[in-house]
Amino acid sequence: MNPDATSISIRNVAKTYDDGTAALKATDIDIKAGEIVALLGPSGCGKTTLLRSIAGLETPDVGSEILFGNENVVDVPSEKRHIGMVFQHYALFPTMNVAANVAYGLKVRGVAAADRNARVDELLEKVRLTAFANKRVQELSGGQRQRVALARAIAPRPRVLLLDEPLTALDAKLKESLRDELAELLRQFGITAIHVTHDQQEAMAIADRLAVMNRGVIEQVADARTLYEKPATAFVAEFLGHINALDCDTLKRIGVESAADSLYMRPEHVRVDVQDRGELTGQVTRIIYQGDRQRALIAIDGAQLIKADVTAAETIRVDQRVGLSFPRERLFALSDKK
Amino acid sequence: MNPDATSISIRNVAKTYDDGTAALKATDIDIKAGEIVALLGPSGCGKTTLLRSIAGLETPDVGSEILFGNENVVDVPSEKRHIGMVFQHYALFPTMNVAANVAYGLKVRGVAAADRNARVDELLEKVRLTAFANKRVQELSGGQRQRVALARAIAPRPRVLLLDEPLTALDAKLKESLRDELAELLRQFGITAIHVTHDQQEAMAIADRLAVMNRGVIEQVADARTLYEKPATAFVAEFLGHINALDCDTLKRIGVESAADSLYMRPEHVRVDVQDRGELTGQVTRIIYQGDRQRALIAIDGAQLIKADVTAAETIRVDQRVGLSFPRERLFALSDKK
Amino acid sequence: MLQPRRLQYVHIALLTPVATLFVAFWLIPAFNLILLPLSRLGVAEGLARYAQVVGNARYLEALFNTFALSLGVTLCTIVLSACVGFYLSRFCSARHRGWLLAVLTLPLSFPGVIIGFYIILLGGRQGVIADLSELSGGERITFAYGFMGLFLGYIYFSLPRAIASFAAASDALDKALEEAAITLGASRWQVLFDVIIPGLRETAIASAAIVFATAMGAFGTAFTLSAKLEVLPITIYNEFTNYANFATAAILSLLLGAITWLVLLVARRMTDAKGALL
Amino acid sequence: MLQPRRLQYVHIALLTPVATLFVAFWLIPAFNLILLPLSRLGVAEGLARYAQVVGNARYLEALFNTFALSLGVTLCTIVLSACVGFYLSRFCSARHRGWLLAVLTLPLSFPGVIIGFYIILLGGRQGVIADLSELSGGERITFAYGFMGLFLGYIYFSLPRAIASFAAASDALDKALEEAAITLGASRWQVLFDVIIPGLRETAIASAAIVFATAMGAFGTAFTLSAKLEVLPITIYNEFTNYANFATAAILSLLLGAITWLVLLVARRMTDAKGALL
Repeated sequence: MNPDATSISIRNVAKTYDDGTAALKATDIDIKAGEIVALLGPSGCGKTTLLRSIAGLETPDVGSEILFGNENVVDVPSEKRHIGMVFQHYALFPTMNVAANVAYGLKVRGVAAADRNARVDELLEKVRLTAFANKRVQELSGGQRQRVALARAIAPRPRVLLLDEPLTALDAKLKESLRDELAELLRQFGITAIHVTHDQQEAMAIADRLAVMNRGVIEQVADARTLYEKPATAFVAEFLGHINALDCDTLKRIGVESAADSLYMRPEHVRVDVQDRGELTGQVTRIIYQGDRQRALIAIDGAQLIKADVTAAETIRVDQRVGLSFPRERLFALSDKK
Repeated sequence: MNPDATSISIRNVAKTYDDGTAALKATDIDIKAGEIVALLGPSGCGKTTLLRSIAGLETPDVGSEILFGNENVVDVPSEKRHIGMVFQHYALFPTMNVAANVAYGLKVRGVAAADRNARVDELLEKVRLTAFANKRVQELSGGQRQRVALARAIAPRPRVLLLDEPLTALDAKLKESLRDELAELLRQFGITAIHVTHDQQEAMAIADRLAVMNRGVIEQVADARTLYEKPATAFVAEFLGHINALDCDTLKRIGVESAADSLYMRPEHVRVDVQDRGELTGQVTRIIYQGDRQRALIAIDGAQLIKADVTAAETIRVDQRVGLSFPRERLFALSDKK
Repeated sequence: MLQPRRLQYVHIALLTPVATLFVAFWLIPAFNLILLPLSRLGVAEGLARYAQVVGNARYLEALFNTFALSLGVTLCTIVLSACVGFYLSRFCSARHRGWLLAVLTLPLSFPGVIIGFYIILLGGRQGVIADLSELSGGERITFAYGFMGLFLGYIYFSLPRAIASFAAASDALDKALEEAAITLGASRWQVLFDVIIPGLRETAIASAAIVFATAMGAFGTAFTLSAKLEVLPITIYNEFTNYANFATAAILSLLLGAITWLVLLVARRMTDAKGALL
Repeated sequence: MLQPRRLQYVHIALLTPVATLFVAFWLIPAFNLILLPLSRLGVAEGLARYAQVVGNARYLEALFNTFALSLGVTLCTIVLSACVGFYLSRFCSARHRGWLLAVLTLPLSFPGVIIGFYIILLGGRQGVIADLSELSGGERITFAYGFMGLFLGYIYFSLPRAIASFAAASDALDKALEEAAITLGASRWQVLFDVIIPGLRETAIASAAIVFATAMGAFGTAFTLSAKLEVLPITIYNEFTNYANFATAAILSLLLGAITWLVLLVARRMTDAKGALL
């Protein structure tokens, strides 16, 4: 692990705007040194506010504590927090070339030119942009720019790296490849990192743990598997992947008794039988081929619509009658209802 | 099917810019009346140029033919082609309210106010925005705006609907839900539709057939299953989902002889055995939990890196030694190499 | 963004010129002008003078002339420069356009007084038009010294910046809106009236306000040309210089300033422009 | 975007005013001015006059005065208005700022000649400063009629638009660049010099060019204040009106126009501004 990396403790951090709206309600979260945590949620959920409060670019409400190791930095100005930040739209300095951008954080700290150049060379090599050192940033593609921005943020060996939707501005396929590269680089650097995104795939691919946020509140913090398999709230369940909410009526018909109004099951756990055998029968209304599987929408006779995944090889047609079974061990309840 | 829908034949459509760069090389494609076709590819592949040529917003090279039914519209001005278009950034008229936006195409065609209002009401109901009829477009969210844009494009009953990255500007989760709604609505309207996107998930979810484009050329046109299972080129194989390219060395070690330099296999078809049995053995370097499965990166001893999918339930750890098998029926060759 | 909390020094460093400017350039002059009639003439007579000036037919006529002239120039400038600006933005290659703008903004390089002389050379008593009209058998036509001369002179120096503003605004129009209208079946004229003109509305208001204000205060051109048509800046000049009538000059200045300022204020309220043009 | 191919009518409708403007407002005046000395004095003497004027010490001094004054005003205006504009953009709530801008642009509402009078009222022989300096036991200080008076007057009418331009440009700065610099450890001054000032560079050049051009051609203020310092617009006026020396006036106009136009041209080349500010 990187010796510069710090643990971070967020205590009671909240942000209320002057007009009284709470962008972020009192929030606590602990991040270990070297850990990569994603703040995941839809627009307006408060994830960016939390990140910017950690960065010192937003002033949280009185009483908020942000601990870097043991030091409360809430009153430390941003430029003295020793952080690195990567922005959605790159925010590279347009008047400087690639190397000067990467060197900037070292220059303002008064690092000698020779050391600066060595560090810049090292980082440009890491992000595979050595050949671009003297290019103007305007000549680079989006993916290249974001790699420069990452190198620039990492160059001064910050205590924590903050990433604000770093891949959102990129094309789907490019996003995927840069996502893997970013995950790899962050692990190489061994740096504590907080990564804001609205994309659950991206969060799962990059982060060690995910904090799912909604309406200014962290609903659950856990690793991807726990979030997916044991979601605390319907929001978390719905935000990571898809769910079927089985209503009372459906539950009664499959003979399940439950104190909750509904129980949940993920589409890949619903068993579909093309021979029309199962606990319930229904009619296929739509099939979406997804390459490695098919997502079927099935209308249970006289009742609700169920999403179910079948293998890509299964022959299933729209309007076909199929049987559905709901393995009991895959049914789960939630404390909170949306 | 919608009686207004038309078939479209693209014949020899190309676009060369004044500076000699070919944005689109001579292209042919046939679209049936009522069919939904996606033009799929990375930025700069020519997909938008093709769409805009069909819309009449771009003038293709001399010799290009664009047939709506039997009519060659290549010299017909855009406003007389009777098309509907949906733009990436909505392009709603900021000086008009929601209803006036939807009514605009009817108004310029001189449709009487009563008929116009009836049609606007019908469409706002379809896109679930009846309550927003008198709102200013600035008050709407991104998803709502794009639904207004869709209603506006559909209102004058166009012969073809052209969608230019309609979901790209939206959040990941919102994109997913609007994607399903859009797919549903397009089928209800029964309209011929051409949908440009760089997102293969989106294309698979919405379109009947996909035309995968690269560097100004359509590499393959087919339904999603054919593209995924029988890709014509490495580019297509890579763009829809992921592939492993097994090199000569690896092929020799598993005893496969091939005329091609490499054969391909998708990650979900590679069999992983955690008990270390298989044709080859390797070490797990990284695991990405993806909810309904886990993607493992496995370094074959002394050779290449293989991507393989295992079920979410499988217990597999980084650094674990595993066995790999390559079912022969899943290996495929490609004519073209990237 | 730089946070106020952490930029106290910058804040204070910046506040000093702001405060100085405000006091020196606004507060003192405004009070000075308002109080001048009272201090020069005594309170009673000063107030009486206020009433006199506002009721004086000659002054009111000069004010009306100035206002009508400015209004006409504004309307004409906006229509012309909207056409030219839009044309430059859409139908000129970047190369041509740079040169055309450089050429069209040439009048910015000449003081108003030179423009006045030019109008005299063109339409004065010994002007080109007079010679030509006589040669072709008619009377010697002169137009330099009245409404027409002022009108042309004012338009000449108003056009360049208005054209540049409209060219920039036309560049900034969202092309997708026009494309949306076209694909919905709108003719070119419908696109023009439904999309382009509403899109240029803010620029038109802002430019109009600036042109109006400039025309209201134009002196150099007026000084050379206003032999037959009295405009207020000249009246003020005469009161001050020729009759040393400081109190009247101050009151007329206030009147002219107030009207112009009001127009600027209304225009600013009508646009969302954050000071870019106004 | 509207395609030229399909907008022939609009194209032609727009081309007419463009062509008319170009001929009427540029081609004819330019040739007229250039040829005037030759047509009035004959070719030989006309050319000789060109040489005479360019070599005349008094004219050159007036030109130098005008140039030095304009340059000083430009530098001072840019520094002040950059501070004020940035301040308005960053530290003023939208409400306050609307009012502040309305107030600061008040000078736009006054003709140059009124500004000239105001300077006389302030720093003239019977001015406030003279009275005050006498009362406090010193000499009667007057500064209205020389360099200082012109300098203040010019600054007064140059500031408002420059401030508005800088406020708009400060709004348009990408805040993420400043945040990037801050998170990289830059102090407030480093942010100012490395990010904000480079970001306002284009606005500074464009504003400077406009201020310079306006100062070069200022007439109303100069006319009331240039008793002790001759500036070129006044020289031209005198040649034309008092001595009816049309040929000399035309040559001096060309000289003044050419210098100003050159400055505008260079500024336009130095910026990517597509006519927004220039």
